Amino acid sequence: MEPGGFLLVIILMTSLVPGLVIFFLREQQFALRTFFNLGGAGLKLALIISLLVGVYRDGKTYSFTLNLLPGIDLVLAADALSLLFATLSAVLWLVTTIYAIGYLEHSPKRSRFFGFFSLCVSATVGIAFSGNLVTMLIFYEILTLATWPLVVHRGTPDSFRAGRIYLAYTLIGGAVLLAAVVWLTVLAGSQDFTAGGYLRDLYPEHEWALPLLFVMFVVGFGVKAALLPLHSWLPRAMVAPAPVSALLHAVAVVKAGAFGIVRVMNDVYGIQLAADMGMTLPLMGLAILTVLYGSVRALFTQDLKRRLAFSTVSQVSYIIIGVALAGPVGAVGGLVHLVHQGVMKITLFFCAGNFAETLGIHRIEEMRGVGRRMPWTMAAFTLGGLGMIGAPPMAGFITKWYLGMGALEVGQGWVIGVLLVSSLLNAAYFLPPILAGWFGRPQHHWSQDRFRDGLLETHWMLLLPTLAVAAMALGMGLLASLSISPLYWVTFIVEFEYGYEHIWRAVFEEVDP
Amino acid sequence: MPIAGLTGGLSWAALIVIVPLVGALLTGLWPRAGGWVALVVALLTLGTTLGGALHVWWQGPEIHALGGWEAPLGIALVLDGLAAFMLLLTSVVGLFVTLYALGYVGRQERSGRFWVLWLWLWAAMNALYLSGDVFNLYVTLELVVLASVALVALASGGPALVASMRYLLLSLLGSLAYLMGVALLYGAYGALDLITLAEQVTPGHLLMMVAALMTVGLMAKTALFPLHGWLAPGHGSAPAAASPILSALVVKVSFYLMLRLWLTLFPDLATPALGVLMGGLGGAAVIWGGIMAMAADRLKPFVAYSTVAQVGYLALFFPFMLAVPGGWRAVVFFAAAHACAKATVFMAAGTLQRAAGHDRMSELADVMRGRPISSFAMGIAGAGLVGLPFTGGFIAKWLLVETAIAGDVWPWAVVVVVGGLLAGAYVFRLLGPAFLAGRGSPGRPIAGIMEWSTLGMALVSIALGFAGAASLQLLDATVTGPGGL
Amino acid sequence: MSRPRLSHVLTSLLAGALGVALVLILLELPAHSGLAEPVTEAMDRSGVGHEVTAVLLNFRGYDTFLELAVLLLAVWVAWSLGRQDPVPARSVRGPVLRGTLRHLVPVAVLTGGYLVWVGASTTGGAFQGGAVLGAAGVMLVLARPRSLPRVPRLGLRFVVALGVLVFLASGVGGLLGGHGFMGYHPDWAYALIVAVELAAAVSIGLGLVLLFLGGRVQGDDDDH
Amino acid sequence: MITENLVGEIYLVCGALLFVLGVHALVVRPHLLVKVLAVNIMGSGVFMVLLTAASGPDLIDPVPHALVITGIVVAVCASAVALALMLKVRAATGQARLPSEAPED
Amino acid sequence: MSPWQAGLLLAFDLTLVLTLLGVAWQLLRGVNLFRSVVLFIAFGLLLSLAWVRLQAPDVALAEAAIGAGVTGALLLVALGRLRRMASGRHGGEGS
Repeated sequence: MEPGGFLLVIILMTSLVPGLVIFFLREQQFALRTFFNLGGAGLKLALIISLLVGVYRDGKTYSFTLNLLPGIDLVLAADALSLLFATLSAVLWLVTTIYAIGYLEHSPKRSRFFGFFSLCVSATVGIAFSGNLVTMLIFYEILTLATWPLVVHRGTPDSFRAGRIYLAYTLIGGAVLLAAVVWLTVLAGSQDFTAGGYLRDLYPEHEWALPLLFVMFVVGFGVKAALLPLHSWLPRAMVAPAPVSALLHAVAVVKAGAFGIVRVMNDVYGIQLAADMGMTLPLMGLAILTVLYGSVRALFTQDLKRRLAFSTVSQVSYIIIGVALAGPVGAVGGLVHLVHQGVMKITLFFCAGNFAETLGIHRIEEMRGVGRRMPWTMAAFTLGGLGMIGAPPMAGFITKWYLGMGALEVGQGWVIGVLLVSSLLNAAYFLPPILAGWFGRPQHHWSQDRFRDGLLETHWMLLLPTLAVAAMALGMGLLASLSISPLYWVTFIVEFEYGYEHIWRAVFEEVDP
Repeated sequence: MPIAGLTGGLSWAALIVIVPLVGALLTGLWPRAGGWVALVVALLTLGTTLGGALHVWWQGPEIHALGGWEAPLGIALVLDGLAAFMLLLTSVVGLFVTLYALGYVGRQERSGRFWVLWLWLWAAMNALYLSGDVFNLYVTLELVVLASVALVALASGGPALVASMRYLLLSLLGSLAYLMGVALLYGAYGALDLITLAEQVTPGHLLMMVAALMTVGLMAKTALFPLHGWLAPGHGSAPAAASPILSALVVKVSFYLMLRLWLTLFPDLATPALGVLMGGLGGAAVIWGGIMAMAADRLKPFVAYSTVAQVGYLALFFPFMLAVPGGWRAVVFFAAAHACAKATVFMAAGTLQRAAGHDRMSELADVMRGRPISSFAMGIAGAGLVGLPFTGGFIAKWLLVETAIAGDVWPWAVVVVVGGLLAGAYVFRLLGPAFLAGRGSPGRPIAGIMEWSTLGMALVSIALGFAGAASLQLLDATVTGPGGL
Repeated sequence: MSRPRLSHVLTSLLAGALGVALVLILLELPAHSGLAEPVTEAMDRSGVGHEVTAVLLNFRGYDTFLELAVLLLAVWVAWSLGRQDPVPARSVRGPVLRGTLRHLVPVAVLTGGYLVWVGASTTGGAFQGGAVLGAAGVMLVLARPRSLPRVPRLGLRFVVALGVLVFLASGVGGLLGGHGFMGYHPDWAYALIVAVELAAAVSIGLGLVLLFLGGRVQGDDDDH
Repeated sequence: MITENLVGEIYLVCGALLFVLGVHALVVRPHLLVKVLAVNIMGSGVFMVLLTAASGPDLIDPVPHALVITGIVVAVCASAVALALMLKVRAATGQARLPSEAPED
Repeated sequence: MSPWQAGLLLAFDLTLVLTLLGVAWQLLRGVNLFRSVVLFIAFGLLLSLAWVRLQAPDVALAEAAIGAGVTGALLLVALGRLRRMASGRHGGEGS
């Protein structure tokens, strides 16, 4: 174990320890709780930045190993992909924490909420830093455990129904995943994630077991990624408070599933082997179905948060499409969407939360004229919505561009058609609320109207995070060519994965003439 | 396997028997000081057990010929990996239960009885784990039965008494079936020492009969399906400080004995058909217990049915024994993980019951919200029962599934995974109400130590999640028959 | 029991099958002398002349020790089960019976003591002696239920545990003296065994009486 | 010699049958007192097998004798506890039977 | 040992064994509890006779004193208490 490995443990602890402490705080200890929340979030971000510096500038490697069972280790490691996901989590956690403090002001059970909230982030960061499948499985299950209390946080029968469904899906998914991981460990031993996979040599010997395992992995991770037949927990989970929805959709649960599929494709099987087994095309087909299905359902949903949820179902599968294209350019598109979708979707959810908290707006038709009362939030919503549609220069455009190029590169041009259709659908369900918000005739009175007295249109702890993530969503699109952009980073990952020296230049020139 | 003999001088094995025994005698003489004696004894027992386990770890098994009379004439205490592991488990759970009971029975009238019975039970369990003689095992088994029956019967009221009567009769039937096996063994081989017998036994009708008598007898005591009927009413209606002992530890005693016998005397009798039969019974227990737990409406019977289900996994050692060398270790580790989790759940359930004044599950939500420490501990333990990570339950589940797949008996992996899901369903039912909206009320006053000891027990089950490798290594130092499983 | 139940018929069939199998297997048992030879060889180091006593108190003393523990535990279990009705409801009347008892009890005590004493060299021993003592005690109880001398609770608990205590002390002494737990120094073996046997007989006798009484003795409680 | 073996076999068979009789009665008979008797009969059967099985042709093996004496004391203790418990059950439930085996009348 | 002596002993053994089994069977029928208990005491005494035949006088002594004597007394007193409970509260228990 490198001496730097403890840095990874400490990064995990920065959310775990505050989480555990917060559980035991009394409701009234607002200042202390906020201190732990923000302190943990800030510290985690700072440590991850120092980690980034260490990895990229000084070329250090970080890994931490703890023996659990003979031959089976808990491995934490920082590679480019894990840093991408970890950074995303850390940034969005900080923002969401601020938002949640504002959102939950005066509501009961805040200690419990923030405790599980922190556990949830620890689990997500754990997934990001997992160095092998066993570790990933462990944090994946912890994530299930930590998010359930958040889903049922309101404690209403409705939220309980949602929680039961969520638990049923994720526990079954977790069980399938456990079986798959154990089986693979029996076949191949517990190996660390390796760029290009480590199963190639085993394939001739286990011709049917490895594809079956692949299916099990897709099912296990697909539950959380809300792949088609396994998606229905997600719209129901919308009963949770807005910050929870935001984090679940943008980072924690959904992305953990997608991230898991990416890991299995890239670092366990390897794209080449997955393609040879004939697994990539069916997976892509499933992802495309999910994209279209989610969009259509979103179109016919009038509840704002549910519409966003179906949008998530659809958007997350872009990531899967990108990876399943099995070509470097497509992979860039898929991976970069991991980040882009996260930032854009969290923007939208924050906006929805602001509308609901400030004016009591829950349905699309209630949004008429909201732009005059809350212009800043509406602007953020517009940016997020346009990004989802894929309009330039938003981040979503980058994704779709790369996905299209990637499809062409591997000779699957028809995928572009799918992207077009899906973009049209996106437009069809995002443009109406945007137009209504700006140009609709405002209602005479909102069902509630809070936070009017101040300078701002709503509580500053709700508004500032929203604007920050909206700005990020815009920036990621505008500044995609800078060397700190997610695109640059993802390209670096894909280069490494595919072993290309110069893909960066080739790809870059294609998109940016 | 090299055996480090240590006949003269001090012996860890002897100390591990003597310490709780002295405690039991002292509490018998001065019952009013029972709590403090028990606490001191618990700490000392943990200390000696740790010493013994470290001895096994570093120097291998210790065999202590009692009175200096070597087997086959004398009786030997055998402290090997398996025994040390079970002893350690007993001491750790025992310590936390003792702390809990200090709060629970503390100032109650006639608390002395509890302490006397509990320390006798503890001494009996230690003696049983260390015994290397088939007849001596019978005597220790009877000690365990009498003490645990009395612990169940401490709760007055028809159901508890009927349950303890049923338990006693079934146990006596089991003990005598076991003793008949001993008689047959002695008649055929003229020895009672386990290791001596292990070298002499030859497969045949007689050995099969012995195995059948002993196994069925011990199955009844372990409450393996379909001989599980006594468990739920017994463990469910016992006093709160006794339930964790019974469910976590006493059930494991007869399981241990069964395992020990199959590892030393009957390894050659294990056939795939037997594995399927016993594993099938175990699987049926997992499903049946899970369903009954889903249907239970009172907290403690609910937890007891969960024990019925989890005991089903113990039966998997039959198929595993055949499939993988050392596969039984997975089951032993599971037993430990279950013991820690189940002790926690029962302790928390006792606290809630006392705080609320009843244990109707549908009306406990207020108290659960009002007692976050107990609820939190129960949550951790619930995760352990389901087999979620960072608890011993996860490692146990991993080991079970791994053994099933590696040994190419994958249907048992399905049983384990499905059982985990069932556990998820009923644990959700247990913990869910705590998250319902509503006020929390702590209910009647509760001694703080009850809640904190419960939390401590829960933390042990997390610690166990990191002790997998060490546990397996300790279990490797187990004296088995020449068949060498 | 007019309608035999299906489960009962099944039980009968199963029990019958078990019986047949047991008999068949038992008849195949080889003839051998078990542990007779090792016992004979070790007799001169056992400290006593009677084989059964040597096995009970020395070679397998640990068994006997735990067995005394079983008896003590059983007394505690009976106590923990709470109070039972006094035995008998009415005291035995009539001068003849009382007179008989008055003479019988000392005889029984003597017999018991004798049995323990000769146990070292021939048939007899702590259990038989203790049982006779117990029988005497039971008769006393039957005759004079209301006029039992009030024994201090601690004393009672002490005497019933005496056998285990003495045995344990001797056993720990063996451990410290390097003869193994439950072992004796060969020179002291005889004395220690007799001491253990006497203590055990007293405890057995009292224990049996207490079991006979069942539950707590009228009018007292261990904690108050 | 033949008779010597035969004597052993007679007692062995008797032990086995006593054991089986006890098992049968323990399961079938509803009254708890009879169940306690059944346990004792079972025990006697086991003791008989134990004593007979090892009585060799010439030497008398004292070990089974010691075991049986121990067993007898253990049995009386178990019986005493069972009887005390039976009385408690009787007091609490009004009958000295296990509920599921309550007689029809 | 002459053949007829051996034969006589064999006959004795057979009779003893058959009596034991018969008594056990009778007492386990549990028709009349008091009769069962008395038969059990008789069984214990017969058993100690069997122990003597099996050359185990120590066991015979223990059996007579403890197995038959003490257990018998325990059974009798338990039966008496049962009957008293029955007459005290209910009607027809303890048949």
